[in-house]
Amino acid sequence: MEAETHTPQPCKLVVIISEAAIEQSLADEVMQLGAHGYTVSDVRGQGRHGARSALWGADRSIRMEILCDEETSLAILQHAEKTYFRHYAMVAYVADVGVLRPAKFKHQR
Amino acid sequence: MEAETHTPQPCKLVVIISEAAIEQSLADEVMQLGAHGYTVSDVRGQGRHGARSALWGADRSIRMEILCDEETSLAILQHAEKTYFRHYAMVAYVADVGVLRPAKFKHQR
Amino acid sequence: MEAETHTPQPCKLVVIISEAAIEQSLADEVMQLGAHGYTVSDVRGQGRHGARSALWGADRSIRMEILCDEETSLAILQHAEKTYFRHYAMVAYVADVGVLRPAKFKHQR
Amino acid sequence: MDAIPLFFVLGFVARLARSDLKIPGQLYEALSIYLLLAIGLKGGMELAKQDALALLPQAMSVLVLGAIIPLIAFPVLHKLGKLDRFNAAAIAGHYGSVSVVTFAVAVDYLIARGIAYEAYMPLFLVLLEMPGIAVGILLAKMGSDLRKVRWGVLSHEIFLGKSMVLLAGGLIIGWIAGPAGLEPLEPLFFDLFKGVLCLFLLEMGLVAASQASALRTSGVFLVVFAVVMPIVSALIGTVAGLLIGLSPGGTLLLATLAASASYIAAPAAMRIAIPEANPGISITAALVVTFPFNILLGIPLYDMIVRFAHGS
Amino acid sequence: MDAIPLFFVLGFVARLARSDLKIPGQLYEALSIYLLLAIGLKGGMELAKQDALALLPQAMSVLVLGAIIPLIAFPVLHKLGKLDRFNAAAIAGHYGSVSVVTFAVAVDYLIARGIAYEAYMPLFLVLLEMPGIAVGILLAKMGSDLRKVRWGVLSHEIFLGKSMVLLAGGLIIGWIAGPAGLEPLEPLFFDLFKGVLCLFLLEMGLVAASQASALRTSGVFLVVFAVVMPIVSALIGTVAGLLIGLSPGGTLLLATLAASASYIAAPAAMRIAIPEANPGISITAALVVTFPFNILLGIPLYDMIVRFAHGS
Amino acid sequence: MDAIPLFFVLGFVARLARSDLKIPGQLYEALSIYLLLAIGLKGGMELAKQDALALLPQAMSVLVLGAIIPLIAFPVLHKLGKLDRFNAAAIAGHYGSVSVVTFAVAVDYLIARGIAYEAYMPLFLVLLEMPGIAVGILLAKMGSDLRKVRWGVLSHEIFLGKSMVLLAGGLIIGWIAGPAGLEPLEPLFFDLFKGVLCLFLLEMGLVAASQASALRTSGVFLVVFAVVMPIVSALIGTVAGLLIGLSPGGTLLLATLAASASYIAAPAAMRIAIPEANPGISITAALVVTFPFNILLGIPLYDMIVRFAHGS
Ligand SMILES: Nc1ncnc2c1ncn2[C@@H]1O[C@H](COP(=O)(O)O)[C@@H](O)[C@H]1O
Ligand SMILES: Nc1ncnc2c1ncn2[C@@H]1O[C@H](COP(=O)(O)O)[C@@H](O)[C@H]1O
Ligand SMILES: Nc1ncnc2c1ncn2[C@@H]1O[C@H](COP(=O)(O)O)[C@@H](O)[C@H]1O
Ligand code: NA
Ligand code: NA
Ligand code: NA
Repeated sequence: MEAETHTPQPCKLVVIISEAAIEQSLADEVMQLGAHGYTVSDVRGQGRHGARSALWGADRSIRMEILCDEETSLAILQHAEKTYFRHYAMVAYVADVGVLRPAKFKHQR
Repeated sequence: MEAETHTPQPCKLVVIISEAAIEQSLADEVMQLGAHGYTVSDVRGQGRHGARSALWGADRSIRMEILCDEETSLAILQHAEKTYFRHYAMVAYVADVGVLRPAKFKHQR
Repeated sequence: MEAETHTPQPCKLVVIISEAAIEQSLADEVMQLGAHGYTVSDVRGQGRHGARSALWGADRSIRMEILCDEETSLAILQHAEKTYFRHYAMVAYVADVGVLRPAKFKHQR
Repeated sequence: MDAIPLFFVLGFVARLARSDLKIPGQLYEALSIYLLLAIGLKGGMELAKQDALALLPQAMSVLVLGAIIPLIAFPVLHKLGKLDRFNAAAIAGHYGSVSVVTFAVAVDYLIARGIAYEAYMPLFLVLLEMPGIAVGILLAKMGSDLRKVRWGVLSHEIFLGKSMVLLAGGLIIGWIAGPAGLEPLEPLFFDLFKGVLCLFLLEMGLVAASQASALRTSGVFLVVFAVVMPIVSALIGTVAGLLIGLSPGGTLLLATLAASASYIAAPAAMRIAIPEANPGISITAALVVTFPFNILLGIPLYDMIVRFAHGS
Repeated sequence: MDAIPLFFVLGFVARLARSDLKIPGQLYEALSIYLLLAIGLKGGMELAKQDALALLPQAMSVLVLGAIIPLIAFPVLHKLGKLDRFNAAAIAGHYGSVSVVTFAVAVDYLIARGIAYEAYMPLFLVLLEMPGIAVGILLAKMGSDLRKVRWGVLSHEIFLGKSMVLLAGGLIIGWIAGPAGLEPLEPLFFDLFKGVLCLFLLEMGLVAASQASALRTSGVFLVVFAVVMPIVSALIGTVAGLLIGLSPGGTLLLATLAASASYIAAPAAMRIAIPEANPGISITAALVVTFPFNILLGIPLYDMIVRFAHGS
Repeated sequence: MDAIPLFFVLGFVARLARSDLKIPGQLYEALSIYLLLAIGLKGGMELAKQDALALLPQAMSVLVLGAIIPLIAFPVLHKLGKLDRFNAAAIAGHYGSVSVVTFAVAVDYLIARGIAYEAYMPLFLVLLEMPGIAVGILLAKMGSDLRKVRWGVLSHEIFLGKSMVLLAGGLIIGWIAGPAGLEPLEPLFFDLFKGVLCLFLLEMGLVAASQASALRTSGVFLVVFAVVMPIVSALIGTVAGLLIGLSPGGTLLLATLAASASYIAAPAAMRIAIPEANPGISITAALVVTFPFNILLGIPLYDMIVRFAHGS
């Protein structure tokens, strides 16, 4: 059973913005690294690799956000860095947020 | 008149990710609980209820974000928990952010 | 060469939600103010200016998020306030996040 | 061979093979708006050629048919299937309502074989959309305090859901405009119909396959139900068709409507009206089992039943 | 009865009844791209059959017509309606420009009644798109320091807005390709036109109803303006049609163009060019009042006016 | 004049002029799903009329053709162009694969001139889609430890990419359903084809122009390559067409297929399979230079070559 509280408990939010081509692999890997879920939306933007305007297939970007515990958040960031930063258009960041049911996002190791 | 400042003042950001079916009711309730606005985008994702890939109608998810004061943020989180967590695919979190015109997001009680 | 670390370093995230009509100018200005990139998604919502349901052209809204250093974040917020808050439907906020490669988001002045 | 079911198979296989083929969400919505409107318009146009009043008795009987099916399905699901009241009621509602695409495939089946049918059948499709859903919801609420039920919200969901608005709206426009008024719309709404139907079936194949893994956890009962229930409903529909004096073609369409389960209007309404029901269960039954069963095997089977009943 | 206005009514009623029917955003964009291109192509094809040079005097007159209307509307809005300079100018610009869909409905009105018209009328539609917007912007800027105005940005917005590019681009392609070159495109761009128009009107009904609540706050003046201004413009358009020697059918189209108010190109341009103007006001007037007025009552009324003026 | 290339020009110019015209992303996807399916269906329908076995030798030769082109392109890019192994291999793969839209434009070129061609040519289009990509990937991996390569992922990417599934799926459905089964789908998939192609070319013009700035940094070598390589490939394709006994029309189509470079299937596959390659380079070459070159100048040029080769 999940422990539920009525004030928000600390949790990490990882956000990764990258090429749509890697959505599926990224999702699989994030789950493997201990996340229990993720949310994806379609975005466009600009960065070091120039404009990605989502005008057509190869030009689409996605934004993935993952609520998880701190350990998982670091694992995800480091995995993304190692695997994708070099060859793919990508940015990633982590933020501190609060959730009502922190157990839902904790990795059982 | 709103008080305006030139450095960001603290404010809460609530984010709720859930099934598209409840977008309208959620929006109505959020406003009733004291928020002055909200922003919605279409997302897809995975969680405890399995994959929600937005492939078709019943499978679509939304992400709603609400800037509000702390009291309202707690009210929204608790309302969401009470009303939807049991039967709907949903996650929610709250974050600390800064805004230039905090009065815009404050609930007059 | 960028300095890379394996623990997240502080960085600012600015988020601006406004009318789709100003997407292009906003993007240009954000880059001019020192950001090195931005990400845009299509959203709908409600606020002081009433509902913006993205039902049709004039009714569409966008959400732009920008990772940058603190100075740039303030410059962007203040520019948005000065230029758009008066006549356009808009909200903006700033959050503290962590990134692995902070140099990527720092403005060289 | 008829191309329509092949598109379903293509989508199904592509997804099982984990292809990245996807129908963009808004294209899916555009296709369903088109199909619902087109079927409504077609029915309305035929209605304009009829004496609408004369259809009233038939129409009433069809409404009753739509209410009976979930009343049969519910106890089976609840007692035999050991599903809780909410899930049993929700599934019963799906099977009481109808699948627009299954109907379109059956119409195509008749046209391809040159079998005549009452051209105003889409009227019955529109009529059958709601009562099943309404009865399903009532069944779910019977346990709870009926005064607490938000009837306004529920009837709004049933009568003003977008499927209903497009079907009924199309029907009324077609009726008012009549064949002459619709003529300039034919290239879009009638000539392209079957092609668009194929695209929609491609998408349905993708969706069905993406839900197929739920079969493993859903249990044998549900699968058996999702095959046997349509046959039972088709029998009832056949009887109803005979009673109200439909032609063999019309009877087959009514039997198919009875046999079909909704996976567009019903899931949307049920999600709001019966939040306690797990949408995965009803969609697996209606879309993963019953829908392909109907378009691949059911329709020919019901055709045999109807022929037998009509003694031809 | 003609089906087109019925789709508008369906959308309007569905939305007022708070149905969840929605036209997905990208479908809306797809429909407008289609309509603009199709009208441009049609016009260009007809232009290819003409001596284009001979149309020059008519074309010039039409440009003047487009500039006159906002000059009439502006003082009415500013002085009589007590709207500030920015809002008055923005609304005037909307009424100086034209509504592509209203034009299409008027063309359909003529075809349904077998009334002939100059087939190159879409050229005038293209020509009337811009000058009204330009004059509206100029009126707004007259108070401020003209040297500070970013003319480059403004003219970019006017001449390179997507409506303009699609209309003018279609016109030029149609002109160059000619009837023979366009023949293979007919099934898409011409045969489906009216059906797509219906879908667009369904969407316009939804949008108009979603803005309708703004009527309550907009005041009586605006509503009266949004009904009277089109009639005045139609009269001016009728006179212009007579002066440049159009047939009764062509005159009706020109009157309708004059009477119509833009709600696609103008709002986009105005939002950038006159940020001080509240877009809600002009859209309420143009879309919630003038547009349905024109397609439901205006066109028949202008037809009567034109017949009277042509003495037939 | 033919309208098709004009739509490309319209898109290209509109974007260069910084118009805000955009084809919404999901419309782009809808258009490509349509085009791929339609071409597959068309080819399958023609295949149903043939003795498919008799085509086997031709089909094998075409597969070889698809493998040869990247083997020629790779050393040129790597040695002459000084591109690293990854980029050279990725670009070679793009040129080994084919452009569906270029093929469609060439078919249209033949139809407009009344030149006959083997109606089963879309089969070769389907066959040519993959081998070039596969060879490109192999070339990239040759340097690295071949045991570390994830062959499963790669072959999945190649055979189950959505272009392949739609093309091959359409082909198989068309084959099974045959001309009679496809007849009701003709209004959507065949009659509208050319119109939809125009919309797609409008979009391609927009995309090409948006990538055009990359030309400045890409260097002269790449531009020269992107013009010369298609001509070389067209020559090889012409020889292949002669060898396998195609008609002049069929030979032109095969030459055009050889000359064309993929910008839908290949970029998607390469991005996964060769992440080290900069996608900007191959897309600039394939889409900004080769694609317009082919549809504006290449096809007529290859026509001359083929006529010469066929001695007519
Ligand atoms: N400073 C930034 N702020 C927000 N989003 C960014 C930023 N830089 C890059 N992005 C996003 O990340 C994608 C890839 O970035 P890059 O690898 O820098 O090209 C871009 O297309 C943007 O969508
Ligand atoms: N850990 C997570 N991080 C980010 N999004 C999540 C997470 N878990 C669930 N979600 C999102 O919330 C939706 C509902 O979650 P659930 O109720 O766990 O199925 C999913 O479809 C995801 O879009
Ligand atoms: N309190 C809020 N929380 C989140 N989003 C908001 C809020 N207020 C406004 N917005 C968004 O910002 C847009 C413009 O806001 P406004 O200028 O208040 O009309 C709205 O359409 C919403 O998308
Ligand atoms: Na049923
Ligand atoms: Na006007
Ligand atoms: Na090639």
